[in-house]
Amino acid sequence: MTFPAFLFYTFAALAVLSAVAMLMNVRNTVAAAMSLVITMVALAGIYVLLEAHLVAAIQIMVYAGAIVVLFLFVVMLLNLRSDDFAPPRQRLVKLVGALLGVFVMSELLRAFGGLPEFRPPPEGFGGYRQVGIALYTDYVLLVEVSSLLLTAAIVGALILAKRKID
Amino acid sequence: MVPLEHVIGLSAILFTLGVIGVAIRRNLIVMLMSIELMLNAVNLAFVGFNRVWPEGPAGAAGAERALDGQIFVLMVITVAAAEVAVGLGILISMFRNRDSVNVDDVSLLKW
Amino acid sequence: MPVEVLIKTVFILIVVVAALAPVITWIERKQSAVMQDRIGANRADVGGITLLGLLHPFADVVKLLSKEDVVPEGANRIMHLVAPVIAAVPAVVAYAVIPFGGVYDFGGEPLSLVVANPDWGLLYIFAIGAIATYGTVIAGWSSNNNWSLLGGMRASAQMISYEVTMGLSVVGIFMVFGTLQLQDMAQAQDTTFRVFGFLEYLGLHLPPWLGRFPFVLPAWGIFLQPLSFILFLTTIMAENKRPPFDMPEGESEIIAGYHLEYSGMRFGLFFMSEFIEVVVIAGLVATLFLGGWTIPWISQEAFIGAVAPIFGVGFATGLCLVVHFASFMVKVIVMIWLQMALRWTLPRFRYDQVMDLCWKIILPLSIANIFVTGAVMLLVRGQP
Amino acid sequence: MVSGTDGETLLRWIPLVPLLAALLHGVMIGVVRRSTPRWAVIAISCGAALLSFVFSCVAFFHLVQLPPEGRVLLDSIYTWIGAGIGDTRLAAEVAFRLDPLSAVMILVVTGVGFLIHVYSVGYMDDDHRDDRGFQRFFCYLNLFTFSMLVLVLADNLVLLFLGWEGVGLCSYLLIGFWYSDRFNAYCGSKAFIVNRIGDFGFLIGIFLIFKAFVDVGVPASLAFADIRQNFESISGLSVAVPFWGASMRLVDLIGLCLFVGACGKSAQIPLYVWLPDAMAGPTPVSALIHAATMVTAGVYMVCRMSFLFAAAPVASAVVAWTGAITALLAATIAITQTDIKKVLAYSTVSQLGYMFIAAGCGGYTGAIFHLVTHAFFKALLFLGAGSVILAMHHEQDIGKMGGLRRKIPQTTLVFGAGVVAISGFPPFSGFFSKDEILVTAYTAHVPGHLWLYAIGLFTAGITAFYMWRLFFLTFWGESRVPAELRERIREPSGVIVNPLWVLAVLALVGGLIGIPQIYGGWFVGPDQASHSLNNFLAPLLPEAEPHLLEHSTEWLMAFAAVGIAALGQLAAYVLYVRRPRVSRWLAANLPTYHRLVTRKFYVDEIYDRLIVRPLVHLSDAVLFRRVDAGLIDGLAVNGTARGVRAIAANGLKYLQSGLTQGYVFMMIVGTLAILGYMLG
Repeated sequence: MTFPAFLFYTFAALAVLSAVAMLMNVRNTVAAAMSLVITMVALAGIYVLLEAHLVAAIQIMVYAGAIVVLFLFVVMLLNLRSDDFAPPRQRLVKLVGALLGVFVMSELLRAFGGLPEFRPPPEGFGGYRQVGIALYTDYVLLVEVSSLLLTAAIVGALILAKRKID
Repeated sequence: MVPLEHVIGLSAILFTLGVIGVAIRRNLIVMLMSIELMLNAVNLAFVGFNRVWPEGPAGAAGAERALDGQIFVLMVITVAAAEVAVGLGILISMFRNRDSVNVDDVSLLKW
Repeated sequence: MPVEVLIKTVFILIVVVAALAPVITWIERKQSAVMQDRIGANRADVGGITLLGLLHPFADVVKLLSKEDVVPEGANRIMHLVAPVIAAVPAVVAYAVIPFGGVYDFGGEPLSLVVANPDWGLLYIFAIGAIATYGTVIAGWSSNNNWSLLGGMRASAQMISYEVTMGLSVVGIFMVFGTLQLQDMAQAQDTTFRVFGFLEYLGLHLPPWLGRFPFVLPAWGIFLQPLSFILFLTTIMAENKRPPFDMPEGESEIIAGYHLEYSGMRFGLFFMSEFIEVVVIAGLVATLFLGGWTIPWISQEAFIGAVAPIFGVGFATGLCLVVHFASFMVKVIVMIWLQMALRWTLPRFRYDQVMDLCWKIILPLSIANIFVTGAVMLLVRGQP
Repeated sequence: MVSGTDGETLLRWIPLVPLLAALLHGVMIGVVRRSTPRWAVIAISCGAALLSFVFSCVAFFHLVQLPPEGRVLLDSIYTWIGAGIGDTRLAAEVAFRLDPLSAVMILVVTGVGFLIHVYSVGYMDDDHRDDRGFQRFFCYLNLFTFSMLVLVLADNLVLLFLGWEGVGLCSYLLIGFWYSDRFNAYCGSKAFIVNRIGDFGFLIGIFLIFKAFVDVGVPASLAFADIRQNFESISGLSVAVPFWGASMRLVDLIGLCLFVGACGKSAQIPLYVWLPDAMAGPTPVSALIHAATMVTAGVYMVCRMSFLFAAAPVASAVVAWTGAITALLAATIAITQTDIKKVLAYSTVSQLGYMFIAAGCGGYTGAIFHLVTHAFFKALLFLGAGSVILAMHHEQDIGKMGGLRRKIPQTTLVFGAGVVAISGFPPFSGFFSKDEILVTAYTAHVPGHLWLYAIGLFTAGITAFYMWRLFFLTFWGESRVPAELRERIREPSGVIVNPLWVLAVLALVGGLIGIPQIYGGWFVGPDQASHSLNNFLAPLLPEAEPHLLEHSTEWLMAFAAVGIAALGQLAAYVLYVRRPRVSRWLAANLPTYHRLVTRKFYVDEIYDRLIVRPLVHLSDAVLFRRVDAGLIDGLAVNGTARGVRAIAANGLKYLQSGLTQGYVFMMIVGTLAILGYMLG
């Protein structure tokens, strides 16, 4: 069990546990958000192990650093206290959900097999330099379009959330 | 280091958890979070597969194509950011109209 | 490999956390006092020796440790306890990337005086900065107090927006040095450049005297990217919620802001994290803009070359190491001094002014800077 | 056929002038809306008629100067229809052709047309209303002249059909001129519909010709010259008749179709019912359209396609026999009619029957000759009847007339000339043209041609009888005019009577242009066999071979025709002047026959019950109610709508519950299904 493998499994366990915590945590939404952060940081760790350094950094900066903070921001803005589970009917849904989950998971797992082994990656793989080059040579259009998307999202959010001062 | 099956397995588990989250929880915020979780699971799968085929499927053109997976992950993150922004916008306007973030309260298909 | 890392980490911890942080508390009090023509803290004494107040930090630490740790009623207990830790850890961890010395070869593999030199060095610091945001947010929210909630909200808004501008403002440096790894940047700043050198590219023949002392500057970030220096400094101080930008504390409006309900050592932790952050900023700015451990005008080879014939190479490298570390510490102290000076000279910003400054002034400026740098580099080197 | 001198731009002006006049009237009525002064209307329309008559004469003289073989003037303006490519290309140009046949026709049309224009100025004058009816009438009249001239001058079948339709339209407009009276409107639409049925057959004929040419691979152009040229190639084709099983020569089929069109237009047996009802229109209309020009269109078309009918014995036989039967039937009905215009209408139908007998027997020149003479005396008779009606202040029933010769002497004289001409007394036109037809019938190769001759002769007798009956009942005997009307009868004004005098002269003299050789045709050359009109038309209708009779039989037949005419006149004189009681006795004890004939053999009623009522029933009850309303609206349109609504109401409604959870659940199930399918 090499050190990276050990690291991977710890991160994996951490991610799964915090994800479950997020689901189960009914009383405190902020706690749920924090567990989401933990999942994301754990995933970032796994990305580093999978030689995706830039992605890991961006994951932390954008996902963990900004998006979940946005969640927290909204939670605080609206001062949402706690949430409770639905009445018994929801129990049924919960049960169905769990069953569903198991089925989905089994379906996904069953589908895999015969995946190739890991091979040492080419030099500088996943580093910011290569990704930068790829981003601005092959995927320039992608970058431009995503900038457009982001602007649209900003405008959308603004309009939705702005108080109607008219 | 770790056989790819495990990485993809983890991604599957996380995805399923996300799906369950969305299915069960009635609080819109948690649902949005679960969606983020699902997106993260997908990102993980992308990175995993990209790690395994650095030169892209069946020797795609040139090395720099090797990073398809990771670039796609960046795009997913962008989309996720946009989605959260709009989602929270909706949430705020919903809260302002219904005074609750519970999804079942907005089942009238109109404000 | 881990052994070497271990030594360096211990070394960093001692130098920065143990030594500098407490000293900074003293510096802050003393400097502001001297600036305002008063004596400043000098009461704390050990057996009558006051050492100009240097003992004050230890007094503080003892005081905080002995204070009772109050958790407000109705607050979310776990969150309340965890918040200061989330705030402090990133500050300390950030130092791992900052090089406090050059790369020396004492036989065998080279010794690089930096704890870790990952490929994406600077991004690591930004990522850590992102995590630090949670400390304040959680603190603000979990202490079940409206003012602290407000403080937390303000802090998170400010930190998020400044994160963006921090990243953008430093892009100029990336372009000039072409790398993200701080150690490489430091080495890149070890040389000098002729101020009017760029005229050559316009086809003018420069007279030889332009190459000598008054017109040759060390290739430091500050000279290559002056605008980037100013912008980065402002954003990183805002990120750290230092005085000109310290709305989250904002004594006058919301009392102590997010750490209102904290007392005892957890309050100490918050303060300690802030001061460690000051040192990190100083180190970072020094490395990026003041050439890190380099000695102005004298590159490492030149130094070793000069000293080696007299005392032998091994000693020369050792001396060089010491001198580099010394120059790095000098720069850090200068930066700390600058930050403290800024604290007591600039009035506090209003909240909307902070946000305006970030989005409407720094952001456009940094983007413009990027374009200008790109253009110049294209002109000068023919390829970005 | 020698291609004539092209670019004779004068031809286009003949039809264009009346068109411009009609357009002007149309604009004044439709756009300007203010009533134009009466003299302006008269000037425009009569001027147009006169101008086009003058142009026709000029063109006629141009034509005559040409050598007999090359007597063709062409004037093509532009390509109207250019469809298809390669050999299936159909190019129908707007092109006018003047050759002897059309020359005769345009002279008749414009000449008689002009006279009728002048007459109608007077006729329409007294009963014109202040609304723009007066101008509207002349607009239609000019439009009619234009269409007739286009029909006659057309260089190809397509343009001819255009004229054909135009004429039909104008007849509808003019018959239903006093549309405020429902019966007039009904008669107008009846005329139009029956004509349309005929046009349907005509169209099929044109299509068959075109298809035949395409099948054979000859470049399909419907110009008469081209058809005549490439005619041999399609004469051999034969086609299987679907129901009959027997195969029939294509040419015969085309001939029959074209003849159906002719029947529609020239009111022959199956489709003649519209003509008597067309009398509902003003009298000048009846004179121009239903005597002189339109009805002759059918005969003209048959003569224009004479090379086709000559090569189609079956079709010609059918033409001849239909003509004969129509002549006989119409004549018998005319005997018992009491309305002055109805009598003349039936006499027109029977005279047309005569023309078709001639055409059927191959005597195309005879047909055209009778057409010309008939145009003169029938127009005269109609206008005469018009002036009688005017005098009697719109009283048309001859039962209420009698002894008018003292009140309106001029009309009596003129009307008498017409009656004499039509009944065929020697020096006048009727005798020559009718005799010509009887000779053709006698010598024709059509099966049963002797019977044709007998019917022709007998009908000539009946014609004389009913014409003289009409004459005696209106002008002779004691006057049965109701008291208050008696004093107010007076001769109509000069504008009406003068054209009558001109027509009377034409009717009497008209016969001279075609005097058979036996009477020493006055401008007959030594070698030409028969009368001038024949050799004038000869180059165009080569199939009309000269008579084979020696002179003695011709003299004999002439005497027989005159004798029977005199017999008819005597019988009419005895019955209606000497002993009016006898006719009443006859009517009394032969009730069934009398009622049968007066009721026009119940033909209208039969048509109505056999065709009209079932058709209406079919279209209304069956087609509309069941198919359109029931099937299409009911099932297809509303049915689907109801179906969709049902599906949505019961099924889809539950899908849109508004519960986000529900949606999520459905999404998951969906993805799972796909996943399962993809991976399974």
